[in-house]
This record gives sequence, C-alpha cells and structure tokens, in this order.
Amino acid sequence: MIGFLRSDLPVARDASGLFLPWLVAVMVFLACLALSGAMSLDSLLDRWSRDASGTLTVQVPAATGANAETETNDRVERAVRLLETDAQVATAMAVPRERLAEMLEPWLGSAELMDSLPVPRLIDVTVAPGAMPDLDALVERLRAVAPGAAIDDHRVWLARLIRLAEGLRLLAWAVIGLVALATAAMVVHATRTALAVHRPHIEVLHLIGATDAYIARQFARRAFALALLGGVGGLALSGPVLWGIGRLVQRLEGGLVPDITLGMGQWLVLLLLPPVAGVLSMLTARRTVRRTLTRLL
Amino acid sequence: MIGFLRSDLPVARDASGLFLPWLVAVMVFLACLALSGAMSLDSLLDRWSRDASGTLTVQVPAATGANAETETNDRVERAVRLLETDAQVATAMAVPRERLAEMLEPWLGSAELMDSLPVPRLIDVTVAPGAMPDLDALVERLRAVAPGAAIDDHRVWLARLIRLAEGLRLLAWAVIGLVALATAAMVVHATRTALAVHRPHIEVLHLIGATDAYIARQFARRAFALALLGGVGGLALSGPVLWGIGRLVQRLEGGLVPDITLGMGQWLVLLLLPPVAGVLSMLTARRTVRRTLTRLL
Amino acid sequence: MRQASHGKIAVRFESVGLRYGSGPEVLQDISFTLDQGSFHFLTGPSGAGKTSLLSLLYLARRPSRGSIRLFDEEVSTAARAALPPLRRRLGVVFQEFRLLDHLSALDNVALPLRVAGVAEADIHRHVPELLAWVGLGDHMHAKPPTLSGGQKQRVAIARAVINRPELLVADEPTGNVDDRTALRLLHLFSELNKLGTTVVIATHNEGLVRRFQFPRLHLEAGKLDVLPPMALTASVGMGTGPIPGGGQS
Amino acid sequence: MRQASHGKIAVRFESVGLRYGSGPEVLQDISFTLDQGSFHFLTGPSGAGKTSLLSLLYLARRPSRGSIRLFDEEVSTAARAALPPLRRRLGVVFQEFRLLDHLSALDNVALPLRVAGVAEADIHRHVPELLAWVGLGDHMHAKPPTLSGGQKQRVAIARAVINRPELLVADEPTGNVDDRTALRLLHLFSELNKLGTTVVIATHNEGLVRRFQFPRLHLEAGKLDVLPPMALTASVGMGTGPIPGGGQS
Ligand SMILES: Nc1ncnc2c1ncn2[C@@H]1O[C@H](COP(=O)(O)OP(=O)(O)OP(=O)(O)O)[C@@H](O)[C@H]1O
Ligand SMILES: Nc1ncnc2c1ncn2[C@@H]1O[C@H](COP(=O)(O)OP(=O)(O)OP(=O)(O)O)[C@@H](O)[C@H]1O
Ligand SMILES: [Mg+2]
Ligand SMILES: [Mg+2]
Repeated sequence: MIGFLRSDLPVARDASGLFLPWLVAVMVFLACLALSGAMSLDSLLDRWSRDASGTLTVQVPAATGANAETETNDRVERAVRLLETDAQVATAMAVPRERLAEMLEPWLGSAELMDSLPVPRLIDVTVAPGAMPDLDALVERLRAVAPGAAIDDHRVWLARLIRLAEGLRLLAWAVIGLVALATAAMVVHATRTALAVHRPHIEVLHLIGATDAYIARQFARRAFALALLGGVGGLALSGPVLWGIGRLVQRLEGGLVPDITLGMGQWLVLLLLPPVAGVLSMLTARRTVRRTLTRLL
Repeated sequence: MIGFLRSDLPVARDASGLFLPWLVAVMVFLACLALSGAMSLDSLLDRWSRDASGTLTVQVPAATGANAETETNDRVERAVRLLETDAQVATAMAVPRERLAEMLEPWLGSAELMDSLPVPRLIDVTVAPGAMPDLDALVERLRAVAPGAAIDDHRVWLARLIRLAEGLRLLAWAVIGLVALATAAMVVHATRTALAVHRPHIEVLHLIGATDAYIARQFARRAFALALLGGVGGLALSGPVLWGIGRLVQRLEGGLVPDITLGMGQWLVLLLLPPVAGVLSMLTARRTVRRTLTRLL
Repeated sequence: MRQASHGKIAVRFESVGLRYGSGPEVLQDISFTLDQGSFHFLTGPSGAGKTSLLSLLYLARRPSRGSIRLFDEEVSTAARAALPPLRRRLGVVFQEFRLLDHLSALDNVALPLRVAGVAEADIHRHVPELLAWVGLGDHMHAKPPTLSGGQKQRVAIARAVINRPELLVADEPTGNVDDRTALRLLHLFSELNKLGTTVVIATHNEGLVRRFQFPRLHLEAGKLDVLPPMALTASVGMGTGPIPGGGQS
Repeated sequence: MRQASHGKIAVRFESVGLRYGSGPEVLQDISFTLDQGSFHFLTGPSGAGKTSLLSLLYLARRPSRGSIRLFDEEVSTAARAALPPLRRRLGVVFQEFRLLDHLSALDNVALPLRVAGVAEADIHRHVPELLAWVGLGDHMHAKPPTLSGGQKQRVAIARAVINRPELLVADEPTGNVDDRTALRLLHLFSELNKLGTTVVIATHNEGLVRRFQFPRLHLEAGKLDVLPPMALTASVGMGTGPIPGGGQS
C-alpha cells in the first residue's frame, strides 16, 4: 500500500495539538530538575564515600618500661612496614612527632611535655583506590607487631554526613520516580485529551475506508513530533536553570560539596528525556486511536 | 437578575472536564513535595544553626607552679561564675575531670597519667536563646580571671554543614518557585484547553442573550470545583508519600537530621495549595471565557 | 387576523454591507424594513448570503457598513453590553442547529428560559409541552447525538420559540424534516406570528414558500429584492391548498 | 441506458433488525435487494430510521440481527479487518456532512484518494475539477467553517463521489441547497449511476423524488416497503418535466 510511504494527511493538525508540547515541556523540565538533582547527589555521595573510606589513621600506643622510646619507634616502623606490604594499602606514613606535638598542644599546654609522656603515635594510611580493607583483620595483624594498635577510619563525622546524603539520595530517587511517574501519566493523559478532540476525524477516516493501522499512524506520528518538540523545549528551558543552580552550588564551600556538575553520561540521560516523552506519547496515541477504532466496528 | 442566585446550568459538564482535576492533582502533588522539602530544609537549618550557635566550650589552661591544682580549680570556678553572671549565657558548667580523662584516654593511654599533667579544663556553656554573644569581648573578660582561656564555638564543621544546607535551601526554594510557576502555568493552560472544547457552547449561550458575566460565572464555578477537586486529590496523594519520606528520614541518624517533620503552620501552607489551584483555575476560566466573548461581539 | 401590526417597525436595514476579513462584500448595500408582526421568507441560491444576513439580524456580527435598527435601537454601533437584553427578545433557529451535545433535548430547549432566569417549575411545565407538540415527547431526555437529523432540527426550533420571541429568525428550519412535519412547523411559526412575533425564515423549500403566501426577501449576488408572495403554480404534497396570508386560522 | 445492471446484486438485506442499546427496535425485519447499477430513493418520516438503515449499508454499525450482503460478502458477521477494503468501494454523504473543519475543501475532498494511496498529481488534477463542477471553484481553499450550509453539503457530496464508488449512499444530500443546485447534484448522481454505480439516496424532497422516476424504499414505523416511482402529480420549480427512469441522457 502506497499510503505507508506517503507523507502524513494533515488530519491531526489543529490548534488543540498545541497543548501537548506545552505540557510535555513543563513535565520534562520538572523531570530534568529532579533527575539532575538525584544524579548530582549521587556524584556527591560517591566523592564523600571515597574520601571517607580512602584514608585511615592507625594509632600505636607508646610502649612502657625500659627503652620505651626505641621500642615505640620499632613498633611504629613494624606497623608501617606491615601496612605497606598490604595490597589494599596505597601508602602508610608515620605522623612526625612535631605534628603530634602540635595536635596535643591545646591539651598539654606545651610541646616539651610530650617527650616525657607515653603519647601514642599515629600512622596516616591511604587505602588503595577501590579497595575496601577488612579493618578487623587488619587490626589483628597490626596488634601482632604493635600491641594495642587501633584504627581510626576518619568516619567519625563523615559517616553521619554520608548516612544523611544516602538518605537524601534515596529520597531524591523516590521523588524522581514520582516525577517520572507523574510525567508519564501526564503525557499519556495529554495525548488522550488532544485525541478526544479528533474523535470525529478518526471516525470519518474510518468510514472512508482507512485501516486502523493507517489512522493510528497518522496520529501517532503527530503525537511523537509534538511531544518531542515539547520535550526539547522543556530540556532547553532546564539548561539555563541547571546552569544557574550549578553556579549557586559552586558558591558553597568547596570542601563538602565537591564538583557536582553533571558528567557526560548524566547529560546523556537528560537528553533521553524528550525522545522518551515522544515515544510515550506516540504509543499512547496509537493505543488510544486503536481503542477508539475498535469501539467503532 | 435571578440567574445570579440560581444553580448552575449543566452547561460545562462534559467529559472533557475530567482532564482538569487530573492535571491539577499531579501538579499539586509535585508542588506539595517541593514545598514540604523546602520547608523541612528550613526546619533542619534552623535547628542546626541553633545547635551551632547555642553552645560554646571554654578552655582554661592548667596553672603552673605551686598549688597548681587548686589554682586551676579556682580559675575554672571564677570563669564559671563570670559566665553565669553574663546575661547572654544560660548555663555554664565545668566538665568533670572524669569526662576529661575519658576524652584524653586515647592520647594518654591511661587516665591516671592525667593527674600528673597540666591538662586544660573545659567549661560547657549554653548561650541564652536568641543571644549572639560577642565572643572576642567574652574571651577578654575570661582571660582576666583565667589567663590563657580560649573559646571553641563548635562551628568547626557545623559551619560547613550550615553553609551547605543554606545553599540547598536556596536551591529548594528556587526549585519550589519553578514548580509553583509550572503548576500555575499548567492550571491556566489546562483550564484553557478544557474551555476550548466548550467554545461552541459559549457562543450559543452568548447568542441566546446571556450576559458575559453570567456565562463566565457558569464556567468559572465549574473550573474552580474541578481544580479544587484535583488539588484535594493531589494533596491526599501526597499525604502517604510525605509520610513515607518522613519514615525514611527518621531512619537516618538522629544527630544530623533532627525532627524535620512539618509543623502545623507548614501543613496549613500545604492545605492552601488546592484552594489556590482552584482560584487560579477559576480566574483563568473567567478570563478565557471573557476573552472568547469579547471576540464575538 | 394579525394582532400586532401596529405599524411599528421591527427591523430596518439601511445600506448595509458585509465582508468577511478582506474578502469581497458578501452583502452589498442592503436596505429593507420589516414591520412588527410581519412574516417574510428569505430566499436565494446557496452561498448568496442568507445566513450572513440573518447573522446580522440575530446580532452575531456587526455590518461592515450601514445601519441596522432592531426594535428601534441602532445595533450596528451599540455597545456590547446593550446587546444581551436585545438578544433575549429574539428566537433563532441556526442552520447547523447548534445544540449542546451533552445536554438532553429538554435542557437544550430550556436554555433560553434558564438564561432569562425563569423559575424551574415554569420550565418543567412549558418545555415538555412544546417538545411533545413538535413530536419529541418520547425523546425528551435523549441527547442530540442520539437523535435523528429531523429530531435535532425540531429541538432547535423548540429552543427558538420557547420564550415567545418578538422576532423569530429561522435559517433553513425544515431542511431535515419531511413535508408533513415542515408544514406543521410552519404553522407553529405562523401561529406565533399571529400573536405578534415578527418572523423571517430563510429557506430553499419552494413548496413551502408557495404554500404560505408571505412576501419574500430575495438575495442574489449580494443584492436584496423584496418580492411579493410567490406565484401559486401548484402545491405538491403540501396538504389541501394554498394558505393565503398565512396559517389556517 | 444503464451500463452496469448485469443482474448482479449489490446489496441484500435479510430480516435485518437494529436496536440502539436496550431501546426498541428502530428497524424491524427489513429485507430487500438492490441490483448492481440500480438507483433508489429512501423515504420516510423524520425519525423513521433512514439514517440508521444507511449506516448499516455504509458499515458504520452491525445489525442486531439478520444478514447483510454487500458486493456478495456477508458483512453482518465479517471480521473488522475485512471491512476497510469494502468501505473504499463506497461513497457516503453523511446527513451532518462530517467535514474536517481544519482542512480546506480541497483536502476534505481529497481524503478518500489519500487514504487509498492515490498519487498527489492525480489528486491535484481531479479534485479541483470536481469542486468546480459542484460550484465551489472559488472556495477550493476555504475551510468548512467559512462555507455556507449548501457549500458544505456540496463539499461532502464531492468527497463521496471523488473515488467513483461502486455504491453511493447519500443521506439527505440536498437539504441545504436550492432546487436548482439539488437538480444539478441529482444529475451528478444519475450520471454516476449510468456508469455503473448503485445509488441510494435518503431524502425528504418530494419534488425530487417525483421528478426522477426511480423506485423508492419507504420506511415507516420500522418497516420497509419497496414502492414504484412516485406518481407524477406535478413538478414544482424543478425545470421542465419529469425524467423517467433517471437522468437526462
Ligand atoms: N465566516 C466566514 N468567513 C468567510 N467567508 C464566509 C464566512 N461565512 C460565510 N462566508 C462566505 O459568504 C458567502 C455567503 O455565505 P452564507 O452562509 O451567508 O450563504 P447562504 O446564503 O446562507 O448559503 P446556504 O443557502 O448554502 O446556506 C459564502 O460564499 C461563504 O463562503
Ligand atoms: N445513536 C443512537 N442512539 C440511540 N438512538 C438513536 C441513535 N441514532 C438514532 N437513534 C434513534 O433512532 C430513531 C431513528 O433515527 P434515524 O436517524 O435513523 O432517523 P431518520 O429516518 O434518519 O430521521 P431524519 O429524517 O430526521 O434524519 C430515532 O428515534 C432516533 O432517536
Ligand atoms: Mg446558510
Ligand atoms: Mg436521518
């Protein structure tokens, strides 16, 4: 049938169609905001988790008794060596006594005092990228070479932040799910509303002898084009808004909020929104028209 | 004219109206989410700010020389008394030695050691509600009674969190502004679309001799009722969702995320959404009908 | 026989012209007068401008030029707000019926009464009576999409006459009904006319025009001629004979 | 005179009944046969069921009972998918025109050709010619809302005949045009009929029924009678005289 190849009838082209792109634009815009929010939070959280799990501090208590000083130094050295041979550890470095003194000054009043005290020593450890060391096992092994050694994994407060951010991420994904659902529902509903106006036209085409597939195609194509148009508009609208939000975020202190601008992949996801809206609208149009038609005979 | 008092013509009552409440429901639902998010963030931020600015820690270095122990105790006592007489301070309490010992244990290995050390003493201070003490002046006065006293105002990391949350709040309000704008635009547009279907009816009523005000009223009332209905539906839908989100948030560690459930006033704001949508729809309907009519003669 | 021809003038067109947008003048220099209580047919070929002329009469649009007086008020320049009260003194049968599809026949016919603020009790007394009279007693609660063409037309006519208008304007009111029903409807109009209503009916039905010996307004090529009643050559299928001057007493 | 009455049967109704929803039977036990190439009027009072009967013929609905054969295919039980090809062999003038308001007259008339996949070049050759023939040469690009009632009706008729249908079904095709145009349109139908098209025309216009001496299907109270051509008492305003057996050769 030649009709399959020929260009559209101008059958679905009236003003009522203008509603569809408008609505899709707004919904895609909202979905864009939600999605980029959720994805930024993802980036942020990844960064935080990496920071938190990436460094450890090992505490080696001072030895007592004779030769306490050298014994303590030995223990620290052994611990450092043990750590360095561990595949999951990137670097291990004893904190110099001077820095320890600085850290203790507020507590002890003066640095000199420290020399006479059994102050524990610290080792800064960087975990190999991606590694998740088993801290309990590590502590066991460390205690073999340095009795009383302990690991402080810096998560004291980052852990709370991470838990907060994880909660927020869950929330963000829940909200984005809801927005996506609402968007899909609206696109479906708007398409149906736009088609309700065309019911008489569908009937006429039907009675003139057009097949269901032919009629559905006329409207599905148009619905796809309109929703795509609206989606592109919504995306374009969200561009400057996301940029402005990015600027806002950059003004926040850099430490807690690292680079949360979107990566390529994430922009690609956003770019998918308009065609997704288009396809959704197209499928709805096809289904609605076919349902209308099967009611007709 | 009796018509002003009589019940509606059933003139606007057809299936096309079903679109309006549906759409308003979705938009009110989204606005609800955004608004409650922004308001929760507000609460959270208030709480954090209060926490951060509400407590201080005063550090009193140990005295040296003869009678160091009693001298230190005296200094702490004087400092506490000075603080207690300050109008901006609610409570001031020296941290007991036992707690200090606990805090230092990781550094000193054992609690006994502390007795022989010039460990500085700490005083926990609660600032009077709403007060913003001038910390520099306070330090001056404290140093007069306890040389070397220092104030640590706990903002070390809370400040960063607060700045983050402030940024997020700004963001949330920006987003809620956008959602509100989009909602308003959608309600306006949906009302117009619903009315487009009724254009022939408007014309007939006009030609039959109905005044503009009468015709506009018929449709405005109906639009109000439909949008209100949709708004209530959207609000009802957002109830369980907000509850679920609240549960999610409660699962987060309590420390950072205090009680961010909404207060009465904030629930009232949410309750305003449906009537606001209704009024918006009503005004749009009136304006659209009147515009249609003035084009007619 | 007629009650209301007090010599007053219901409608006066003076040099009226009408064009749509920037197109040619559909009506050119139309001048005529309709006495109150008169009955006229409006004839002319399809596309001559009958509906356009009537739309000026029922205040759906303003003329491009000239003056139109309705019930002694100049309407071509009147303020919008002055028109609704005038419109309520009219009854209009639109060529395309213009029924409200989601209202029942009864509610459609009741529309002019509701707009004018008539009590529901009166509405429920008068409307079913009139619907029964036009042969729709069984279809009172049917919605227009389930009515036949002629049934819709009769609902439209009932709506036009329900408020006993001073001026009845009917555009092709019998295009979809059989001759017997057409005759019956024209008797309804002539009955109203006897009670004082000025009537203008655009029609293509020459049989009717011949049978009811009323003067004609004839439109052709944008010009209007007022013609005497059409010559009575025969009356095909229209009952027993001509009805001079309108209606069977 | 007729080319195509090879004795084949175009339409056969057998004991057909139709009811809407749970209402009474609008059509009861209708049986008739239309030979290929025949020409029939369908008459009957308003609300008798003419449009309902025709809607069975142009495959808009299925009968509640009975059998309908169209071009030798049983359609009352045929699969939905089998109907579109049959529909393309029909031409239909709907009582309410059913034009697409946002398409020009030309695009409306071109619709059946486009649906059937005819080349644009052919469309642009044939459609304007036909529109000119029905007197709409000047309104080719006008949209239906700006056309007069009769002009719309002529667009609807042009759309029905543009694809030279094997069966032409017209529901009140002359309700909105003057007698001269009605005559012209009926000649168009009878011309098509001479080329082999089976024609059924529902009409209230007795003048036309008398003038064209074709057999009648008469519907009344749900029953159908096949009647001979109507007695020629007179032909009012319909030209010079009767046209026996259809059309001026
Ligand atoms: N809204 C419009 N815009 C532009 N042109 C119009 C409009 N309405 C009518 N016309 C044109 O004006 C002319 C007269 O139309 P009108 O409807 O008045 O004719 P009519 O006498 O009522 O015809 P009919 O007997 O077929 O109903 C026609 O050529 C028509 O195309
Ligand atoms: N869709 C429908 N639903 C219910 N009843 C209907 C429907 N269509 C028609 N009817 C009823 O069926 C009967 C016959 O209608 P139909 O339209 O066939 O009459 P008709 O002979 O074409 O009349 P007219 O000459 O007035 O057009 C009428 O009483 C009508 O109310
Ligand atoms: Mg007209
Ligand atoms: Mg009919």
